[in-house]
Amino acid sequence: MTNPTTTVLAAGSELNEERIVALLKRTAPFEPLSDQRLREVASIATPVYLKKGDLIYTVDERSDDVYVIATGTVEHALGPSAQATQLVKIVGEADVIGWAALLKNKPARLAKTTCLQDCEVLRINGQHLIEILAHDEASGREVMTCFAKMLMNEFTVPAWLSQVQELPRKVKVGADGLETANLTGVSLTMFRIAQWLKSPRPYLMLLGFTIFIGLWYLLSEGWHVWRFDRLPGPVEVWEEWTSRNPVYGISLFTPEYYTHIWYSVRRIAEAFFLATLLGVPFGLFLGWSRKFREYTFPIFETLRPIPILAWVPLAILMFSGTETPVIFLTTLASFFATALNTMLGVESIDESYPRAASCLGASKWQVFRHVVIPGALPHMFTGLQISVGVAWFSLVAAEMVSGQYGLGYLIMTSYTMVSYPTIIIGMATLGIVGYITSAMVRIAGDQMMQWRVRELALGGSQ
Amino acid sequence: MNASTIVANRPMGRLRKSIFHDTGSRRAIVSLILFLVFWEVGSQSKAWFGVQLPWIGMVPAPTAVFSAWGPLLLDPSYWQSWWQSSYRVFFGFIAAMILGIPFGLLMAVSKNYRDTVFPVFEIFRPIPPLAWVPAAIIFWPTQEMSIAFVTFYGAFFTVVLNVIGGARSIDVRYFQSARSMGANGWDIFRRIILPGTLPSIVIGATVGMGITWEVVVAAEMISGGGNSMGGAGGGLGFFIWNSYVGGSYPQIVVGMISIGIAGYISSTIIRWIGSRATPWLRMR
Amino acid sequence: MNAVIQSNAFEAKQRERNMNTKGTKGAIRIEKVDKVYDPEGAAVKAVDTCSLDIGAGEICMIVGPSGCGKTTLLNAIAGFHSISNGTIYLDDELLCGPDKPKAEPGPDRVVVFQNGALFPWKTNLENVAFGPIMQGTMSKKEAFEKARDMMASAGLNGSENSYPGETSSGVRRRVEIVRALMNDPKVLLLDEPYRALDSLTKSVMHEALLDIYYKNKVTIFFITHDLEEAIFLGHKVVIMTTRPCRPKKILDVDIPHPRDYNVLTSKRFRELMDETMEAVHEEAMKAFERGEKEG
Amino acid sequence: MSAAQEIQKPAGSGMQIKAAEMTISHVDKTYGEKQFATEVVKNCSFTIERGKLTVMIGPSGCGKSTLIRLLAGFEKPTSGSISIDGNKVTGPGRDRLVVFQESALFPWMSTYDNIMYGPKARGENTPEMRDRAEFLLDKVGLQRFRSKYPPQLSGGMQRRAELARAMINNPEVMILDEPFRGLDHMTKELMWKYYATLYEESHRTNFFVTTDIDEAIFLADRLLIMSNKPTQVRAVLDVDLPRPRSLSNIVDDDRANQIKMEALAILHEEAMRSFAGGSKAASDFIQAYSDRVGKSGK
Repeated sequence: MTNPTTTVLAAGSELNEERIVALLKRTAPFEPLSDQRLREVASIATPVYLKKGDLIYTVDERSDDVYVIATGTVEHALGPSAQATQLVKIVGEADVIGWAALLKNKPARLAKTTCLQDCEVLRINGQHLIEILAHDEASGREVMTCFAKMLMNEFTVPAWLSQVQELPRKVKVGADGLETANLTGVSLTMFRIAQWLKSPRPYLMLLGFTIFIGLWYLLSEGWHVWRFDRLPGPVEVWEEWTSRNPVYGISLFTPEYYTHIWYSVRRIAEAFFLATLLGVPFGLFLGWSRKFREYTFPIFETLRPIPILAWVPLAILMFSGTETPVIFLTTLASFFATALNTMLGVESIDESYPRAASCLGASKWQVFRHVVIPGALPHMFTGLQISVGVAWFSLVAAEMVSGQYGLGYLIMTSYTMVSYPTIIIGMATLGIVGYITSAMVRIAGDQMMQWRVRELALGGSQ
Repeated sequence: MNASTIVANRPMGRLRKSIFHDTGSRRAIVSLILFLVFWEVGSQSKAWFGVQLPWIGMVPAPTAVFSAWGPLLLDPSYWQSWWQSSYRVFFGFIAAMILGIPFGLLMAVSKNYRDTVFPVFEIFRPIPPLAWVPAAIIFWPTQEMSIAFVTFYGAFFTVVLNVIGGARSIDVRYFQSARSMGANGWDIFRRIILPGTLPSIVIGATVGMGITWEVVVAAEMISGGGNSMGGAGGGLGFFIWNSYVGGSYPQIVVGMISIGIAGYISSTIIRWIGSRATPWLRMR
Repeated sequence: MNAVIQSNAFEAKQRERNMNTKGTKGAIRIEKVDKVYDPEGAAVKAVDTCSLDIGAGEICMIVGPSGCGKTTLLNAIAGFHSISNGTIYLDDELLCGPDKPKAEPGPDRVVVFQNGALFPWKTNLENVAFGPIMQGTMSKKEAFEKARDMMASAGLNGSENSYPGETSSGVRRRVEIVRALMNDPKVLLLDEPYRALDSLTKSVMHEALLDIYYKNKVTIFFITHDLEEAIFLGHKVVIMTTRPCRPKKILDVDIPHPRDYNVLTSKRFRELMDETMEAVHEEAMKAFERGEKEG
Repeated sequence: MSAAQEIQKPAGSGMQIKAAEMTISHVDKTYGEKQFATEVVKNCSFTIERGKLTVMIGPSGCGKSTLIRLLAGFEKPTSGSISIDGNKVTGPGRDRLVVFQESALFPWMSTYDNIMYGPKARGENTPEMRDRAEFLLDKVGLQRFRSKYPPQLSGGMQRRAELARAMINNPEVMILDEPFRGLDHMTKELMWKYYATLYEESHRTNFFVTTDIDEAIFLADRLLIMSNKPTQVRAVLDVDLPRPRSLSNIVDDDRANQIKMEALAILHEEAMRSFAGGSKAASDFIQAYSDRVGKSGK
């Protein structure tokens, strides 16, 4: 792109070939070139004269040319996306700017350059320059080396992975050089959706659901196949679920439906919170301290094989009321899963991490705080996900046996009241709510383990 | 001391080692005894000190449990409960393996099949197995069959997910080397996919076994307890529930411990079979 | 941009000045060290009456087949393992001996691990600043500032805010060495740090290590099984016997520092390679054959 | 393949060695579509000569593994053709055999079963094949470990078993993708000797990929030096050192050192060339390289 503010004067200007060669000789990257090569370079250089305040180029323009400053000073301000060590600097005589033109992928301009005085600048086409350098491999290589070094010194790796969402147009600058990243968040997502729609997957998925619901319909409502006719069909369930005036009393429009959901979710939240609060530290200590493990793990292992439901009568005996036993059972189930996985997490930490920490002078407690806890996080979150699943499992069972309200209770009472469509509604609701809770745990885990997410993202993209 | 003395001291070393090893088991014994003592004191707090401790105070004491257990050992109906539960677990588990393994392998092998079936499979997964109990009772003609169904359902998902995960984690180089040595599809399935998935199947089976016991106990309590199916045919879950309803509280704990033992034995068996089936994982 | 070139020239001069003076601290004396492993009573001797003197500021390369017990020696110096017999001194201070079989791990002897032990949950900068913050010798701010400076001088600016998992393995290794140097250690213990790198990257890493060494002059205890690497880097190459490990041959490499890659094809280098190759291969062969028996 | 020539028949193996020639002409390989496309191999042409050991060397991450998948027929090139003795390669076949990076022995089979896998899979579990397996077990010194599972073998032994597993199928072309990567340096050197002996006895067509210049020079008859992504052949060097070679001779030999310098020069240049868009390893390299330029006072 041409810059409207630059003015190219006619030939016969003050910057003649001799001066250009002399200038290039003083310019750092061109030093290794022989006089003859310099002359060749000079022949493709166009002198440009600029006024104070003129713009040479600005961010995001196409980069075709390299500039060598002959006289005057230029302010070189890198755009915020460049993640440079130094954002603004002043360059002067015999300095080179705009070397992005020499890079393989021709990234867009990263900086805005403004003349601080009236300047004389040489414009050199990057492509032509590389062609000249290619003639002379040895010194050409040195020129490129010098450019490479300048690059390395000036840029830092941007946190582009974490910025995928915010930055609509970002430029990846890294240890591996420069490249334009047209893989912005939005376009990448669009691309993936397009790819997905092109693949047979969504249609097969649709087919799967069609077959499932079709079979269900035909078996129960269509053909009234033996025994299947006792089950409520999809149409009946759907009508009941979305009815403003449900036959059996439970639908999307009855407050009772939400009371049941609320009860179950609240119990899960309480139990999960309690289990995490107790299970994570317990698991950490189990993994960290051998003595602690030897004393407590046998009891833990003796109690663990007893199915949670077998605790029901005991729980009713131990705790008064109907609410506490349910919470106790659910907590117990989650606690075992959380504690066990946290312990495995601690055990999975490579022994060189605590060693490295201790030889860097960390005390035992610091090792625990800075190595053991973060190192166990991945397993811990796997444990928490399992723990949510187990919590739902035991909650439903506990609600069915004792307790009032809640989805398990709803399913069981619907059975005794012979309101069969409500059973299916309850089951479907359980599925949805259960899925949401475990997704929430997963998201929380990703939030806490940015390092892992970024590592995996990189592994996936390369 | 020099090197030779150390080497000569080997028996001593071994002895020290074994004592050292013992600290682990000694601590385990100490902690278990402490646990029992604490439990006993807690349960007897009212009788001994006149003050009933919260929670633990309501639990039958270990001595009461053991004295209740004694006569039960001679009672055939107790053993019948064992038999009932084990029988259900066994059939539910076997059914889950027989249906789950081919189902999972099919999903792992055929992409189209997986894309069609897996989403449907996924929407079923978050529904806890026990939520199926009423629907199962409605559908199946006998209660026994509905319990069997729920048991099967509990283990099925774990088995299938492990089979898929295992088959898909097989190193692609194994397929490539097999193909470049001239193997056909069937041979790859038989000699690469099947053994390659076996370790995951074993893991799935061990976890599935645990779930099966959970489900069986719950199903027995819900259906046997809710319905008055009654009698000794109810299994260990019903045994516990029945003891609760009948007020013989120490028997509840006997039932719990029995189920714990049963679960432990069955998972040990699975693990043993698993390690026989995958000898290459037993290194050295 | 001329400044870049100038500062390089300046650094080069600085380096030359440093070249003649080795460091003054970090001499290690190992005297008749034994180590017997005793798993389930079956005594396995890993190190056998091993004596070795490493001068202050020396690069000492330990060469031996894998599993020969080199790492055991390193672990004893670092304080991760106890020794069964003998003594180890650091600058005439007892590290471990008959009354104190296990040394305390500390920031004066920092280890760079075989597979790398940068904490994946901390950014590179946090990793580098870890030591001083833990020891409480610097405030967080100071530590980060120093870490940034040190990384910049090792050519690592740009990767400060990335997590180790995001950077290339070559960069990770350099960050790890910088993390060690942050603590101003007397001794740097390197346990086959470049094993997993491909040979091109490895050659780059060698020069980077020498660069860092010329600036810092710490004693380097470097374990490897690559003879070329050993001769290229070391002042002294110690060839170990296969298990139990004991010095078989000690070679002084009289190629002057600073070295660069031209050394590899120089005559003297080849002579030294020749001189030692046989000894190394003898041991490698022994280990190789025994590896079969152990299997 | 009919055009394959019979080169020689080593005593005792009972195998007729066939060696084929592969031609790769103007091969391109692109992954992804439109603006997301990455060109991994571009206009790549070379021949793997009959009965010779061709070694390909290039910086890691330069797309060598892609090329191997193309040669083996696991993937198809975007354009261009690959042929073996004039027949176009359309998929994997038993005429070409790949030995993979690290070990790809089936962990669930004993050493013997692994070696016999190929014949069994093709339904050729004949006495002749079993004899051949015994012969190869002896050859690689694993007779005593025939019933061990791969995880029970040391790294060096696994690689030897893998070589035997490949050779029993009597491939016309053997393709080895950094087979000794991950071994420690000393074991690696011993494996070179093992491998070189196996090659010298049979003179199959071998195609060997590596990143290690010493390995390349020790083994190669011909050395292909690859450019960075997109992969192309940068240079072909003939390694005309006498066989059998020994390591100490190679270190001493002036000719070997000359080849090494030549190859290194090209590789360095290659790393230079790719600094803008290349691999991380290459950019590391650049940095040190440019440091060196600064150091020597320029």
